[in-house]
Amino acid sequence: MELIYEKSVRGRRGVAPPACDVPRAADLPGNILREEKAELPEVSELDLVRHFTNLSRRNFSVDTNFYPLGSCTMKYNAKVLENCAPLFAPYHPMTALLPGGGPLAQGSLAMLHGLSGALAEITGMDEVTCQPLAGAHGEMTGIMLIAAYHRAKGNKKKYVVVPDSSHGTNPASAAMVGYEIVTVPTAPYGDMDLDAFRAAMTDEVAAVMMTCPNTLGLFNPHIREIADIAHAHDALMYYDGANLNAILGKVRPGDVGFDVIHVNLHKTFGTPHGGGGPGSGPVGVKRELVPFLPMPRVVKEADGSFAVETDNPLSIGRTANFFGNFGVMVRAFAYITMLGREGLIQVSEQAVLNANYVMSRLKPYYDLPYDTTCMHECVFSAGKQLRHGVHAIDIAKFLIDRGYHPPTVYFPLIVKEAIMIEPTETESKETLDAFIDVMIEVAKTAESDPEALHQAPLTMPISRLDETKAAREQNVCLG
Amino acid sequence: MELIYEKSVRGRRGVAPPACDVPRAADLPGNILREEKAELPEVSELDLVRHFTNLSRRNFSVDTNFYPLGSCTMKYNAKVLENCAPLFAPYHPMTALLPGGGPLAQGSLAMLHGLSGALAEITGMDEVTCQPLAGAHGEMTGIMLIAAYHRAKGNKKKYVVVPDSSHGTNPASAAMVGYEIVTVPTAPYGDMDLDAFRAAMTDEVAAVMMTCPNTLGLFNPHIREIADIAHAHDALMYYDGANLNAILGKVRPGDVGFDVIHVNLHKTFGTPHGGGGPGSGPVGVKRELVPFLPMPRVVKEADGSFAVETDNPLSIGRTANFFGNFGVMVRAFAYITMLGREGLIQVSEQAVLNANYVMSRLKPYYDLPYDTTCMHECVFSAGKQLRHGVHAIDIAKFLIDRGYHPPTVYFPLIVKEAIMIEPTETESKETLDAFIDVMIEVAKTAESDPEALHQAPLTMPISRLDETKAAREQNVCLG
Amino acid sequence: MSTATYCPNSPEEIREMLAAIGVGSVGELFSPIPEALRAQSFELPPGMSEFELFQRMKGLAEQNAAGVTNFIGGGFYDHHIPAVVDHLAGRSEFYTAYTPYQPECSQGTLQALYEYQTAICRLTGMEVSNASLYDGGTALAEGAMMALRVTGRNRLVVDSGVNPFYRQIIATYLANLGVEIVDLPLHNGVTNRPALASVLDDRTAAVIVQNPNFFGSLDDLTDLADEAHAKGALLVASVYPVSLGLVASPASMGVDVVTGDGQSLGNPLSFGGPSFGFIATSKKYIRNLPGRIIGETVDREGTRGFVLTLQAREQHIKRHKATSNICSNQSLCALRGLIYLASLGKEGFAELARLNYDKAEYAKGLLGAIKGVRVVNHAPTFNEFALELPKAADQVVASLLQKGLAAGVPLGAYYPGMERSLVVTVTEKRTKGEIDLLAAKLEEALWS
Amino acid sequence: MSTATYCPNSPEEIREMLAAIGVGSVGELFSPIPEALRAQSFELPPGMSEFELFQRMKGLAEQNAAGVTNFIGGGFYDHHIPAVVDHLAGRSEFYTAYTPYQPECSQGTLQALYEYQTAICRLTGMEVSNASLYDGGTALAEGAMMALRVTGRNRLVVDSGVNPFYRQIIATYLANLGVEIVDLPLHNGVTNRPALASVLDDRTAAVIVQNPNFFGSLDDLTDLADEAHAKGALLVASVYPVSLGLVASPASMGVDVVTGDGQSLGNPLSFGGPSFGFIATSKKYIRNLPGRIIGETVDREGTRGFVLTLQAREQHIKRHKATSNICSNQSLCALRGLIYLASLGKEGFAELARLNYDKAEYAKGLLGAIKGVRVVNHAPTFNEFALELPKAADQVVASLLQKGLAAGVPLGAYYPGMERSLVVTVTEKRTKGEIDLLAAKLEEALWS
Ligand SMILES: Cc1ncc(COP(=O)(O)O)c(C=O)c1O
Ligand SMILES: Cc1ncc(COP(=O)(O)O)c(C=O)c1O
Repeated sequence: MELIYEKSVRGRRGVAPPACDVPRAADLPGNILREEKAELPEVSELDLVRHFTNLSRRNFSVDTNFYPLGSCTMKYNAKVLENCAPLFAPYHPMTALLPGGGPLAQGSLAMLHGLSGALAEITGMDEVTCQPLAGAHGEMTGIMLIAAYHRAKGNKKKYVVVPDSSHGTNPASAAMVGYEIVTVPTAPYGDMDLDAFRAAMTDEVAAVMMTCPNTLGLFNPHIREIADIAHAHDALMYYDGANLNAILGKVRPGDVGFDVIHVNLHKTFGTPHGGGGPGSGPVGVKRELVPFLPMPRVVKEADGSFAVETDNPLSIGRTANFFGNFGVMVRAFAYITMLGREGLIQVSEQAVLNANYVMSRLKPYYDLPYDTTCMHECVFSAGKQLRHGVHAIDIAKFLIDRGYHPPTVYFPLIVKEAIMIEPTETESKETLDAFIDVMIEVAKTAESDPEALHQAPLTMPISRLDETKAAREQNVCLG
Repeated sequence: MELIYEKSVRGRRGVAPPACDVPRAADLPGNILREEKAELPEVSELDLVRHFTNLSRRNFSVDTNFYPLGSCTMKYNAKVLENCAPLFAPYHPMTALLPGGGPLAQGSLAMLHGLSGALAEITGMDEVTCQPLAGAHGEMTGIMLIAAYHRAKGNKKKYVVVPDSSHGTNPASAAMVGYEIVTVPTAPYGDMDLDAFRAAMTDEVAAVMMTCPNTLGLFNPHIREIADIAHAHDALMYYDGANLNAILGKVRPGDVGFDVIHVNLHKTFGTPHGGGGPGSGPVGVKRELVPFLPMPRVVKEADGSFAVETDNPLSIGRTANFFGNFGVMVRAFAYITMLGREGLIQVSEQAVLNANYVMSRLKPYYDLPYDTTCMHECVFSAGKQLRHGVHAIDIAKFLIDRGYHPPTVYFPLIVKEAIMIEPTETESKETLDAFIDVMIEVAKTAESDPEALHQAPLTMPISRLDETKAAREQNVCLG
Repeated sequence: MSTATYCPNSPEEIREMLAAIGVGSVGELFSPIPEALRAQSFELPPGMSEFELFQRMKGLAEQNAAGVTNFIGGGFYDHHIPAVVDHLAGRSEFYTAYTPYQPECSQGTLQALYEYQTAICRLTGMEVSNASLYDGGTALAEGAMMALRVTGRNRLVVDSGVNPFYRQIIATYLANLGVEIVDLPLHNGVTNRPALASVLDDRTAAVIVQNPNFFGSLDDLTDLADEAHAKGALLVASVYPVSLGLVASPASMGVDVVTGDGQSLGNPLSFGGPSFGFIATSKKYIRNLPGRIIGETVDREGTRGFVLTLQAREQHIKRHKATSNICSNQSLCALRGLIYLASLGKEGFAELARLNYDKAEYAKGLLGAIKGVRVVNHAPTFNEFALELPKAADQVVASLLQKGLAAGVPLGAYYPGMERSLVVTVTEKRTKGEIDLLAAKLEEALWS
Repeated sequence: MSTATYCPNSPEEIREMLAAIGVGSVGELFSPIPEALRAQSFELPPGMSEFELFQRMKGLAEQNAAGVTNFIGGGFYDHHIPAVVDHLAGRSEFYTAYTPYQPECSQGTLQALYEYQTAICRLTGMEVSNASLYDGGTALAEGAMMALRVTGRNRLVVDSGVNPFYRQIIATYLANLGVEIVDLPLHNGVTNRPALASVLDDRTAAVIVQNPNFFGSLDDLTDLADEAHAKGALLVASVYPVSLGLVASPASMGVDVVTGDGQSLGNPLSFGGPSFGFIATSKKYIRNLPGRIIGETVDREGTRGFVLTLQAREQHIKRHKATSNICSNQSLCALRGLIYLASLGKEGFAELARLNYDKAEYAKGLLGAIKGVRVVNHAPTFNEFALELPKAADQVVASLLQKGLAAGVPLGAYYPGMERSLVVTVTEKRTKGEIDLLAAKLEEALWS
């Protein structure tokens, strides 16, 4: 399909700006005046609409396809949530920061306070900041809070411990805060190797970052023990909430020894993924870390009204422009409000049920490196298929031809040829059965006709792309 | 694709109704109580969203494809207009009819009055009612007004005269009001045969219905003469406004002898066609017919406020529930307001330019039964191609494979193998050129490989359908 | 300037196009129009930008009173519309397409409308439905004309419980066809059996009723159907679709032609439109149905597909012999109706109807207990009921309107002699709190 | 009940699934979780229906004051968003997809983001852009860290004209990395050249500025770039994208890394987010860019297509050696930015920038002429400017706020000593009438 720039016609106009109702001002001095207009597209509104409408039709999405992308929790996002966010669209965040502005922003502040409160209860933490803009941003904010905690205590810390099953953002976030990474291997049973962990722990360890259930979809029963070991070294426990969808109402990280947590509102709390974002990564902490939370902070006054606290000597400062990805939070708050206590518990139960159903039905056809009851997702390996020269990626591409978005196949790194399936609770048995049938068909085709899988996909506007060429030529902008 | 009913699962729930906050009432008596619940779909919100989102992807539409469907004026509908209609969504029409309700509905009444006024000026009529719900409904309303006029004058009228090029709704509407139809043939030059017309005119003719430019896209220069002849018999002139897009600001039917007109807001005034509707067909009349307009009628008071007149002894009565397709009118009023005087004139000029451009570029390849400057649309014939056994319909199906919605090919009936092309003013030269290239390709393929055209379309979810089977089996509802 | 967006061609391109056509100016293209016929006036204000336009339209809408609590119906009902309805009907492939003349590239619309027809059949219990008519009133008029065609008779008996607007529409539609219309007075707020027996004869094409009627009264139409059939006439009934979640289907009562307004099925009040009219009947009358009908068939490979069918009934083929003049219908509104019904589903729709019933019953009890207030209906009601007040209803309604309560529709204007009565409507959107407030304010308006 | 929609499986199906798994209850599936670890509390209110939810959320939103006229900016700007932006970004294939890991079924997102990268490059004049970062503040911090990587140095000079929030973010991001941050005081409201010369040394990784700066002042950065480059440092600038329709591009002034916030490009104020951050630089630094990058390539048939490229920089491959930890970015907001820019187009965007400039100049003249009021800026300004009042700005702003006018952002909180000053923002949405009203009310607040 042509690029929008290739559809441009000199002089063609799009949406007209309002007419000018004031006198034209004197021009800017030449040295700061732009010489040539930016070569933006020159298209009519119709050209624009056709271009982007047809572009959209070249995507798979939750609303059009089953999308079991492991670790990403691609659940269906209720449309009413999309209607709630715009209710807050007109409000300027600065209003709340103006002298006397608080009273004019009570609705927004109440929402922020309500969401923080709900997340604190859900995660078992004492306070939650909604400022972080995504999961990784939450991780970084959380590690900064941990660093501030250690600084305040005069602790000399150097390392952050992560299991090798952890998501790439965990070590990356810790590194951005200046820590060195110690990686602990995974034991044959799928959890972090406890002995290796013990060995790794020293008084120089600032924090242990864990995902629980981990990225293999397994819940680690030794969490409390691990936390005790960490705490014995005054290392804090960080919980990566990306997999919280498995344990709502079942386990609260704050109850089992975690000190800091981030949650991905765009995963667990039903906000759309936007083709890569925006997300939102609120961070919850235990009492000892509250003083270090970033500013601004929404507080409830004695009279029940809400106010904004803008500075606090111990605060790590600020991690984003304003209050965070507010529009995403509105959806999440509405989601929690709509589902309520029972609804959220049901979410985890059904998510776990769906994942185990897929796991047990596909077990006969695919290697299951860690064969035990899983939580919200299950991780197979294409090892069996590899013997016929079929890689996980080939299976993925064939699924595309069948109208399914492939599971996660590049991750977790510790499982070779991983096929990480997360159905989520919003999918029905019929959808899962149809998907399972195709997965079985693929397994058989891998034996009978591996070449067919290497050719896939054949039904998309393009076939497999030359990624090396892309990396070599680095054509990232139309000349 | 499965039907939504085929995706149903017993007991599955969709959107939940609100909780009941009042005591449960005593049941209805058994004889009027429904015994079995209606077998509506039982699907989750996700199932529902996937079903209809994927269904929508099986349509061609203006937003995704060039759609030169002659006589239907498939122009692009500006998105801002879609945002204007919902501004009025919450208002109940009864409010304005309640005692003391008028003041609570001033916005809606002002919109109705403003639209009527604008349409009166655009068409050169004295007053306009917005009640009719589509073009054909406007025609029927208009003919009813004419009947009322004759009744009031004691005229004995029996016939309505229509040219054979007229749209099917014209005779159908006149017949619904009890008139017999007299059809006048088209002369070789494409306009109604004047002598035949003179011969058809008697004092028993109630009205002459004309489309101008007519459905061949030709403007009849003898309109005034025709009107004079009609008026001499006290027959009124009815103007079918479906082709008004050709003459905005150029000709006003009211200026050239027409007494009654309907306009299709969904054609000329940029409101979407909704897959078949809703449309809106306001009717304008000359002073003599104003007393017969349907009720309710919006009037402007001396103080500038708006009120609703609900009865008038001479009124034909009521042709629709309330004030008409209000939401459609809001879009049309916004469209007129946004384009303004110059913009509307430009609309017709560009529509006519686009049509003539297509006509002159395709003339070498297709028969042009009436070879003269056209207005907003041009009508070719596949006569040439028929010699190779290729029908207009085959050409249409091939266009589908190329991503174009076909022109109108079943109409006008007086042109055999008609190909009626109306590009509209919102299409660019690039789009027209690409379409013209394909039309030329088709013409050549018709000679080189007619069979290829008989096979088309091959790229759609289905190939050509068995229409006889449909008519024979009359399966219009899932058993 | 603002129009630049909508007429895309640049001056250069326009020159190229004129050259290709072989004329010197756009003006020349209008040469077929004699000077004498040119517009004598075209006084419209200049255009404006999208931003200015939206501000203007917003300002206009804000001239309507906001926050009025609706207890009014009269054919249009204030129901909650699930968010999915706007999102899905808002898919531009649906709303910027037109009549699916070319089935291969219109299966989206065609299948959806086939599903719609099925939904209407299942709600009403009838065998066939068309793909929508304009609105409830015109649908009933079309139903009446259908009965004239089917029976070849020209006399109609119209029950006074039918929405007065609908009766006006029928009268207007038939005014020029020499059809005799007999108005049937009510008895105890429902169809007057003895009176019907006396007017029904073998020249009568149809008996036309509404259920629930304008007062909200529900009636068992079975005996009316028998009466009509005994005289070779049809029973044509207009129904309120939401009631069909709780009330016996028209088919089960022997109705021959069922019509109604689909606004309450997922279409906003929007000051009266657009909504859609539905019409359903028995298979034997299908060739007499007005409007478009979608049928199932197969393509060349035997794959199921959907097409416009039985078009020989329609104006574009039959011209003046067509069953109706209707061309554009209200497809998008019908699609909204289908999505609405599917979103609530079998169970949810029944629950919703029950909720409307329960809330209205609660309101009826509360309001009927106010000193001097009498419930007019003798029959059970669905989500509307009529009250007789000790004062002129106009005056009471006007005063409550000032307090932001649209308490009901006064009947005086439509039923001479009922100046002290009004019809009160209660939907699932009205909370107990709002109903209690109405009761309090009504009592206040009457007695203080 | 309300959740039924979202967990579709019926009790029967759940039983079938449990049987297939071979467990007796859903509870058993949670057996890997020891009792001792179970939640000690989960006190949340019960759920509610969609209708009740929407009423609740609407009520919440209405607790914000409506109809406040915004003359405030501070990084977020009240621009008109063309209707097409919502309609197109609202296509569910865009907003319910995720990161385009599988290019064959994600070309929609991938091509759009490539077009976005191109738009950012053309606006800023730079050679390469990524596919978005979180927001303007974090983008500037990423830009600063990029400079540290590129130069291998650990000292930054930050101009005081940079948005105070952004400076806080930089400080927060770098707090644990042992990087020295030198604050550069302003001179006449723009970068202080002599002071810069004195602090700039060969340990300095970058000079960080904002243009227009927090006071709205525009600066020619060319000499700053030369200074920085002479010391082997980079010039990193945060820019207000709308200004680029009128103001010389950062590239033309020699900037090495350009960042900014994309809110003003088609994203609503929405109480502060989501928006997007952009970052652009020269090709030679591409491997040091944070975040996702889309590249053009071909498929097996040679057809053009787009993919995520240079992923070796990213966390999911490089883990702790990645250029950044960012994973989810703000794609949908970036898409809105692209659609916004394309809807205005080359000419319209330039006109819009000019319109913002003209309106702000008009306001500056009018407000600056009020007795006792002084325009603080010496340099030309874009659509913001600072005023010094004869009274404490806090007090004046608070009082105008009561009248529905958000007159500007008082500077005292961010610039000690400027307690009598405020920054006033004027966008194309502010009419002459609103500006005149502000002038009148301000004068009133000061002198009566
Ligand atoms: C386990 C895990 N942790 C962290 C993240 C990072 O979250 P985000 O993409 O919101 O930054 C992800 C997202 O893919 C994840 O799956
Ligand atoms: C020439 C002409 N007249 C009348 C009509 C009928 O208008 P509507 O479909 O709005 O009833 C049409 C619509 O196709 C038409 O093209």
